[in-house]
Amino acid sequence: MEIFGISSQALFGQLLLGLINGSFYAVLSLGLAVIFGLLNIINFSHGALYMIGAFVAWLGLEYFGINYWAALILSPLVVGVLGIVIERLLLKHLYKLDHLYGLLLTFGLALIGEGVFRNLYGSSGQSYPVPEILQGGVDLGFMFMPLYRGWVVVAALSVCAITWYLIERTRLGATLRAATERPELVQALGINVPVLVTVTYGAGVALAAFAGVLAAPVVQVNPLMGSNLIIVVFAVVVIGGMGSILGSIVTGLGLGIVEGLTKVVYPEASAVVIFVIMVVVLLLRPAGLFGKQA
Amino acid sequence: MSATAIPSGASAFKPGGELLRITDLHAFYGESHILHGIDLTVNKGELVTLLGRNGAGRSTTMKSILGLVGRRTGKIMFNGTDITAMAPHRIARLGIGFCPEERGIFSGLTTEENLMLPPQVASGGMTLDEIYTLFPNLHERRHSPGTRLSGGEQQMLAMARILRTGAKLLLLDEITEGLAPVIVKKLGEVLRLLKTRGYTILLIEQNFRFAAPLADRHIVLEHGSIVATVTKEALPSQTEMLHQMLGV
Amino acid sequence: MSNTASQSAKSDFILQTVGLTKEFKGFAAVQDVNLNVQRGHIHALIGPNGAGKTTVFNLLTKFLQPTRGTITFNGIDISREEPAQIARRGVIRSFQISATFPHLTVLENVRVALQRKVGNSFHFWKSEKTLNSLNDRAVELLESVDLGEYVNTVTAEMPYGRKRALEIATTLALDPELMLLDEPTQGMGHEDVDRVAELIRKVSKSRTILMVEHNLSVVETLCDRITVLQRGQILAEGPYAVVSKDPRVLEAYVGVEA
Amino acid sequence: MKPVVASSKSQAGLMFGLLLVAGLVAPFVAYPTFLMKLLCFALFASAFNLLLGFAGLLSFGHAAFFGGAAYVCAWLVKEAGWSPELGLVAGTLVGGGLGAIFGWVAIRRAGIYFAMITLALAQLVFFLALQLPFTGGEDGLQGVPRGKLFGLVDLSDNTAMYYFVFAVFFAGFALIYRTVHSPFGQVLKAIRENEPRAISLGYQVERYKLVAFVISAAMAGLAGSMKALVFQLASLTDVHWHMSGEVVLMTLLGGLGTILGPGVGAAVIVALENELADKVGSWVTVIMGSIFVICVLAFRRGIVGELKALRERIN
Amino acid sequence: QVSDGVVKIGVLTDLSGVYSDVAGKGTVVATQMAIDDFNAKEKPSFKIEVVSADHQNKGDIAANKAREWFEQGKVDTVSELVTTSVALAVQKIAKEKNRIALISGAASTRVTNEDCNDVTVHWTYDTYAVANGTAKAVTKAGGKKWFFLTADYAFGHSLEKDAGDVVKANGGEVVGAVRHPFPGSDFSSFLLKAQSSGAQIIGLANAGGDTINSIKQAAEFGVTPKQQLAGLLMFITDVHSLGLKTTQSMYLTEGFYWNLNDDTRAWSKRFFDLHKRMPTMVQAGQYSSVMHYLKAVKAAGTDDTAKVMTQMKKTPVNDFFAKNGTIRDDGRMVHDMYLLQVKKPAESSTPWDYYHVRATIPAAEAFQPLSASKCPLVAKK
Ligand SMILES: Nc1ncnc2c1ncn2[C@@H]1O[C@H](COP(=O)(O)OP(=O)(O)OP(=O)(O)O)[C@@H](O)[C@H]1O
Ligand SMILES: Nc1ncnc2c1ncn2[C@@H]1O[C@H](COP(=O)(O)OP(=O)(O)OP(=O)(O)O)[C@@H](O)[C@H]1O
Ligand SMILES: CC(C)C[C@H](N)C(=O)O
Ligand SMILES: [Mg+2]
Ligand SMILES: [Mg+2]
Repeated sequence: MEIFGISSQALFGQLLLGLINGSFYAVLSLGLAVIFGLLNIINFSHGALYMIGAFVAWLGLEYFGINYWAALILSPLVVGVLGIVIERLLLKHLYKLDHLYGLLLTFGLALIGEGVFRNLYGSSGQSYPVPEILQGGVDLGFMFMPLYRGWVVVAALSVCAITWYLIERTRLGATLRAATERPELVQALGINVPVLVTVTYGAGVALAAFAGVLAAPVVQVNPLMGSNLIIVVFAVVVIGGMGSILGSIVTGLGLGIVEGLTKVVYPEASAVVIFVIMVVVLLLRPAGLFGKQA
Repeated sequence: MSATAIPSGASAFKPGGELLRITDLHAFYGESHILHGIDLTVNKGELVTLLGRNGAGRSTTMKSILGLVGRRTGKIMFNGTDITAMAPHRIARLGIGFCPEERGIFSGLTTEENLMLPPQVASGGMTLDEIYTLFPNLHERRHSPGTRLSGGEQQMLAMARILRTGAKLLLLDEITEGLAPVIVKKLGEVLRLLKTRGYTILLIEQNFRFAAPLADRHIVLEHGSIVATVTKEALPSQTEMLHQMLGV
Repeated sequence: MSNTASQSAKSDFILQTVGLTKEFKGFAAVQDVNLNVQRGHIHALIGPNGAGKTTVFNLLTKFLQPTRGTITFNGIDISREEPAQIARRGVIRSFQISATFPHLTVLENVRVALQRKVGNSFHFWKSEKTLNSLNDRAVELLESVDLGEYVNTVTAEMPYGRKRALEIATTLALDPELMLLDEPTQGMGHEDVDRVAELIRKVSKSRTILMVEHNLSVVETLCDRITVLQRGQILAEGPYAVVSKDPRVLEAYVGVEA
Repeated sequence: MKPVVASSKSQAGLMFGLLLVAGLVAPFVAYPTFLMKLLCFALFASAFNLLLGFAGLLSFGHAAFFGGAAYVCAWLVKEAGWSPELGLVAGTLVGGGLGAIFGWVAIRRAGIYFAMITLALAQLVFFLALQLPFTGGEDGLQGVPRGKLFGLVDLSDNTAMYYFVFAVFFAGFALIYRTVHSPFGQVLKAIRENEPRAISLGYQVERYKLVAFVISAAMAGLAGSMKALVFQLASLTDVHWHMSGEVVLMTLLGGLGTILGPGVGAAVIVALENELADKVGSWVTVIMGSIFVICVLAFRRGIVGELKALRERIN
Repeated sequence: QVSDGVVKIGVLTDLSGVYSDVAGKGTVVATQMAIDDFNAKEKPSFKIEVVSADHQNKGDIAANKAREWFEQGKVDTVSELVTTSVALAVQKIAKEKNRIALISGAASTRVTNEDCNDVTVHWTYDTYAVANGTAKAVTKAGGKKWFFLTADYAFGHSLEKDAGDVVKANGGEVVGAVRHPFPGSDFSSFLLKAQSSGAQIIGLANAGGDTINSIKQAAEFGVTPKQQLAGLLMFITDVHSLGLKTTQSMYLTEGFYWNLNDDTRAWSKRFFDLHKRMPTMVQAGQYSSVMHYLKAVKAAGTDDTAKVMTQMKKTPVNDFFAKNGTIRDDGRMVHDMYLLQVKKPAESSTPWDYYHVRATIPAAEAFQPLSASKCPLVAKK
C-alpha cells in the first residue's frame, strides 16, 4: 500500500519512531516548563542533567549491579538531589537579578557537567543493555517494534500524565500554580515558597534524569547526548509556550511526529523542521501555541 | 448562619494583653521612603482600623508586618516573638492571616483550590462546611476559576481563605472596596462575629461608616506617619476632626 | 484664552475619547470612558486605587491597545497609532514609577529627549560630540526645574524627588502640547511636593496637562477640571469645588457619605 | 558651563594610541597566529557586546553570523577565486544580512525569549552549514588560500597577514567604539536603561534595536570571515552554539558594556585555551564552565568592570 | 643535520571520541614503543620527543593544532590522524609548512588520490582496500542487492563509493543509500529506510561506535537476520565490544591481525602488556610508520622533509606489520591485506581470538592501482 507515493510501511514506521523521539521531547520539555514556571529560569543545564541521569544508571549497573528498574527510580532521585544542591548553592542567588543570568549560569553548569563526564568516560559512549524482559519485539505489520521502544512511549506518557495530574489536580499542584502567579502573596499565606522552589527545581531535573535513564538503552550513554537534544527541546518549549504544562507535553509529542513525517517526505529537512516551525509559530503567535498571550 | 459554627479562639491566645507591637517602623520601596517611624500596638481581641487618604501608607504598614516590602527598619513583635527578620511564610505560620487589597485570587486555581491554599497554622480554624454556610455563593461557584468570580465574591473568597487557617490576627486591607451594600453589611456581621470569637483584627478602610461601629480604636496615617489615634469612646467628639484629616 | 475656550466649540478639546474601553480577560479595567480635555487646562484624573487611571494613561499613549473606543488628539484619530508615533505628535507622558535613564547623567537624560527632534538619532558613524550643541538648551531646562547643580550627576545617585523633577524636565524637552503626568508627587516629602506643584503650574502656561494625582491639596490648587474614575467608569466630572462636594465622590473616593 | 567630562576625549585618544602601539609591536613578542586568533575573537566579542552591553539584548545565536560569514568568505575566496579583501566585505555583508533576518524575527520578543529565538535560528544556520552542497559538510571548507591583498601583498606570510588582521580589527573596533559613542549609541543606551521611557519620548525602539543588531551581526561576520582567512578554513565549530556561548563568556568575563572588556575577555579565554589545551586536555570545558558560573555569581562586572569600579573607589 | 638535534613527533588522534578505541591512546603507546625500540637498537645521535593531542575528530581543531605544532612547537612530523577529515586538513597544513604527515588511522582513498601530496604517507589501509576485500567477498557469496548506511562525511562518502564500485564490478546492484550524521546515536529511522529498500545486504559505510550501534539496533529492530549486514570497515575492538554472538560469520578486511604469525603475536603481546588490549591495525600501523620514519631520518642524516621522504620511499618496509611494503609516489604504502571472517563463539579458544583468516590479498591487488589514480603526482606518467 502506498500513500502519496510513499509506502505505508515506511510512513507508519517513521511516525512511530517520531512518537518515540517525541516522548523524550515531551518529558524534557515538561521538566523545563515546570522549572520555568516557578523559577523563571531557562534551565540550560537540562540536557546535561539528562545525560547525567543516563550515566548514573550506567554507573550503577557497571559498579554496583543496580538493574534498570531500580535505576529508573534511583537515578532521578540522585539527580534530583544534585538539582537541589545546585538550586540552594547557586541559583538561589540569582532570583533578584535579570532572568538572563539564570540562563548563563545554567549554561556554565552544562559545560561543567559535559566536561567532567567527557574527561572521565570519553565521548565514545557506553552501551547500556536493554533489560531482559523488554528484549525482542512485536511485529506490527508495518514495522517490527522493539518492546523497549514501546515501553519508552508508555513510560514517558505515564510520567507526563502523572506530572500533569500532580500539577493540575492536586493540592500541591494548586500551591505550585498559585506560587507561579504571585509568589510573595503565597508566602504571606504561610507557604514556604523558597522550599517549594527548591523542590520544584529538583523535581524538574529529576524528570530530565528519568528521560536519561529511558534513553540509556536506546542511545549510547555519552557525555554529549544531551547537548544537541536540548536545543531542539528549547525550540519545543518556545513553540508550546513557555511554562505551559499541557503545552509542552502535547507539543513535544506532536513535534516528534512531525519530525518523523519529515523524514519520510523530505529527509534533508528533518533536522531543521522544528526550528522552521518555531519561526512560523513565533511570527503568528508570539506567545507560543499554548502560551498565554502577553 | 449559626454562631456556634465558629469555635472560640485557641487557648494559646489568652484574652487581653498585647498581641502586636510595632516600634519605629520605616519602610521603603526602592528609593521611596514610605513609612516614617510608625509605633502602634494591637491588643488581643481588639479591632483596630487604619485610616488615611490614598497613599498614606496603610497597606504598606500591613505588608511590613508580613515582611513583604522591599526594605524596612524598626521592630515588630507578634505575640512575644520578634518577627522583624523572619521570612514571610514563617510569620504567617505564627498565626497571621492576610487579606490583601488587590484580593490576590489566583486565576489558575478554582474557588475551592483558592480556599484550600493556605496551610493550617493553628487549630480552631473554620471548616470548609462552616465557610460555605457563611458564604453560600462560594459553595455554588466552588469549581469555577477564582478570577471568574464577581468582585464581591472574590472579596469573600479572600476573606474566607484565611478563616480556614486558624490564624488569630487578621490583616484585612480594604475588604469592602467595590462591594455592594448588602455584601458590605454581611462582611460587617462576619467581622462582629469574628470579634466575639476572640480574633484580633487590623482593618484598613476607606469606608468610615463601615468601620466606625466595629472598631475599638482608629489610627490615622498621613504621609507615612501616625497623626492621630481615636478610641471608640472618644469617637463622637472627634468625628469632625477625623473627617478633616481624611480630606473630606 | 481659557475664557473663550469655555464658550466655544468642541475643537477646543485637545484630547477626546469616545467609549474608551479596556478589558483584561473579561475584566473591564476601563469602561466606556468619554474624556474631554480642554486645551490649556490642567486636568486631573483621580479615583481610588485600581480605578483604571494608569490604564487610561496607557491607553492614551498606546502602551495598551484599547478593546474598544476612539481617541482623538487635535481632531486626529490616533486610536490605531504606535506609542512612539503618538509621542511624536506631541503627547508625552511620565510614569507612575519614576522613569529616568538611571546610568546616564542628568544632562544626558534631557539630551536624549532633545536629540529626537534633531534627527541624527540613527547616525552611528558620527561622534556623540555632535550632541554637544544641545547642551545649552538642556542646561536651561534643568535649571528651570532647579537641577542646575546636578547636571553631571549620574541620575541613579540623585534623591527620588529630584528624579521626578528630572522626569518633568525630560518631558518638557520635547515641548509637548499635551503632557500626561502619572502621580508626579508620589513618594515625595512635603517640600518636594510643593516644589513640583509649583513647577507644574509654571510649565502649564503654554500647554495642556492631564495628571493623575492622589494628593487632593495639589489637585485643588492646580487643576482646572477633575474627572473622577471609579471601577473603570467616570463617576463625576467638573471643577474641584463641584466634584469635591459630590456625594458619590465622597463615598467612593474619600470614603464617607456626605 | 562645560558639562561634558573633559577627560573622556583624551582618554579615548590615549586608549586608541596604546592599542595601536601594542598591536604594532605584539608580533615581536608573541606568536602571530595566536595574536590573529585573539584579534578575531576580540572583534567578535566587541561586536557581541554592542548588542548585549549597549542594547541589552542577549543573543544566543551570534555563532550564526560569525560562522555563516566564515563559510561565505571561505567559499568565495577558495572556490570563486575572490581576493581576500572582497571576501571580508562579502562576509561582513552576509553577517549583516543574516542579522537583519534574525532581528526581524527575534526583536518582537525580549529577554529569555529573545535568547531562545536567536539560539534556534542559529541552529537553522548550523544545519544549513552542515547540509548545503557547497559547505563541505562535516569537513567544512579547508585549505582556503589567504591570497594576495589588493593583488599585491602576499598574505601567506604570517607577519603580513598579522598586520592585515590588525588593521581590520582596528577599523572594526573603531567603528564599534564610534557606534557606542554616537548619537545613535546614546539612544541605544537610553533604550537599554528604560525602554518604556524611550518609547514615550517618541523613539521607535524596535528600529534602533534592529540597526544595532545588524551592525553587531555585520561586525561578527567580519570577525568570522577574517578567522576563515587566518586559519584558512571554515567549519561547523564556527557555527555551533558552543561558539555563541563562548562569545557570551568572553564578554561577560571581560566586562559587559565596557569598551575594552570584550577584547580582554577574548584574550584571556583564547590564551587559556591555548595554554591549557595541552596541559589539562579536555578539562578546558570544565574550566570554561566554572568561569561562567563564577562570573555570573560573583563577578558580574567582569575584569574591566571590576577594575573600573576599583579605580572609582580609590578616587 | 637534524635541526636542534631533536626529532619531534606529534601524535594527533582521537583521544576521547568514537574512534578512541580504534586509535586513541593505543597509538600514543605504539609511538612510544617505536621510539624506545629505536633508541635501544639504533642508538641515534639525535633526541626524539613526542607530543600528543586530541583532535576530537574535528578538522578545524586538528588543523589549528598542527599549525601550532609546526610553527611554534618545532614538530617534524605529525602522525596518526585518524578520521579522514582530520587527515585531509592536516595534510594540507603539512604541505604548506613543508613537514611530514604519517597517516595511519584515516581511511579515505582521497588521502593519496585527489588530495595527495609529496609530504604525506598513508600507511595502514584505505577505503579501497577494505571495500575491495569485504564487499567483493560478500557480493561473490551471493549478496547482490546492496543498500548503504553511510556516515555523512568524507570517510563515509569515500567508503560508500569505493564499496559501490566493487559491488557493481562484481555483478551486484546498489539500490540506495542513506547518510547519517557523524557521530550518530539513534539509527532507527535510517535502518527503517534500509529495511524498506528491499536490499539483501546493508553495507555499513561507517566505523567505530557508529558501526557498533548500527549493528545493535539492526538486531533490535529485527532488520537482521532477514537482511544481512556488511561491516565495511570493522576493527577488532568493534568485534570485541559487540561480542562474537552478534558478529559471528561477518566478513571484514584488515591490514593486520595480531594472531597471524609469531612476529605479530610477539609484538602484540608487548603491546597488550602496556595497553591491556590487543592492538588494532591502526595502532600496529602507527608503530610501523614511526619506526620507518625514524630509520629514514637516521639513514638520511637529516630531518629535512624532502630528503627523509625520498629515503622512506626508497626503503622497503619489513617488520612485523608488513612484508616488503613499499611507499608509492602517491604516498600510499602498499602491503598485503587480509580477508577475515569472525569466528563463531564456539570456535574461539583464547581471549581476542576472533578471526579466521580467509584470504591474503596481495599488495598488488589490495590497493587502488596507480593507473586509476587521480593523484597529480602520478597521473602524468
Ligand atoms: N510597590 C510599590 N513601589 C513603589 N511605591 C509604592 C509601591 N506600593 C505602594 N507605593 C507607594 O507607597 C505609598 C503608600 O502606599 P500604600 O499602598 O501603603 O497606601 P495606602 O495608604 O494603602 O493607600 P491606598 O491603598 O488607598 O493607595 C504610595 O505613595 C504608593 O504610591
Ligand atoms: N496588564 C494588566 N492585566 C490585568 N489587569 C490589569 C492590567 N493592568 C491593570 N490591570 C487592572 O486594572 C485595574 C486598573 O489598574 P490601574 O493601574 O489603571 O489603576 P490606577 O487607577 O492607576 O490605580 P493606582 O492609583 O493604584 O495607581 C486594576 O484592577 C488592575 O489590577
Ligand atoms: C578509525 C576510523 C574508522 C577512521 C575513519 N575510517 C576515518 O577515516 O574517518
Ligand atoms: Mg492600600
Ligand atoms: Mg496608577
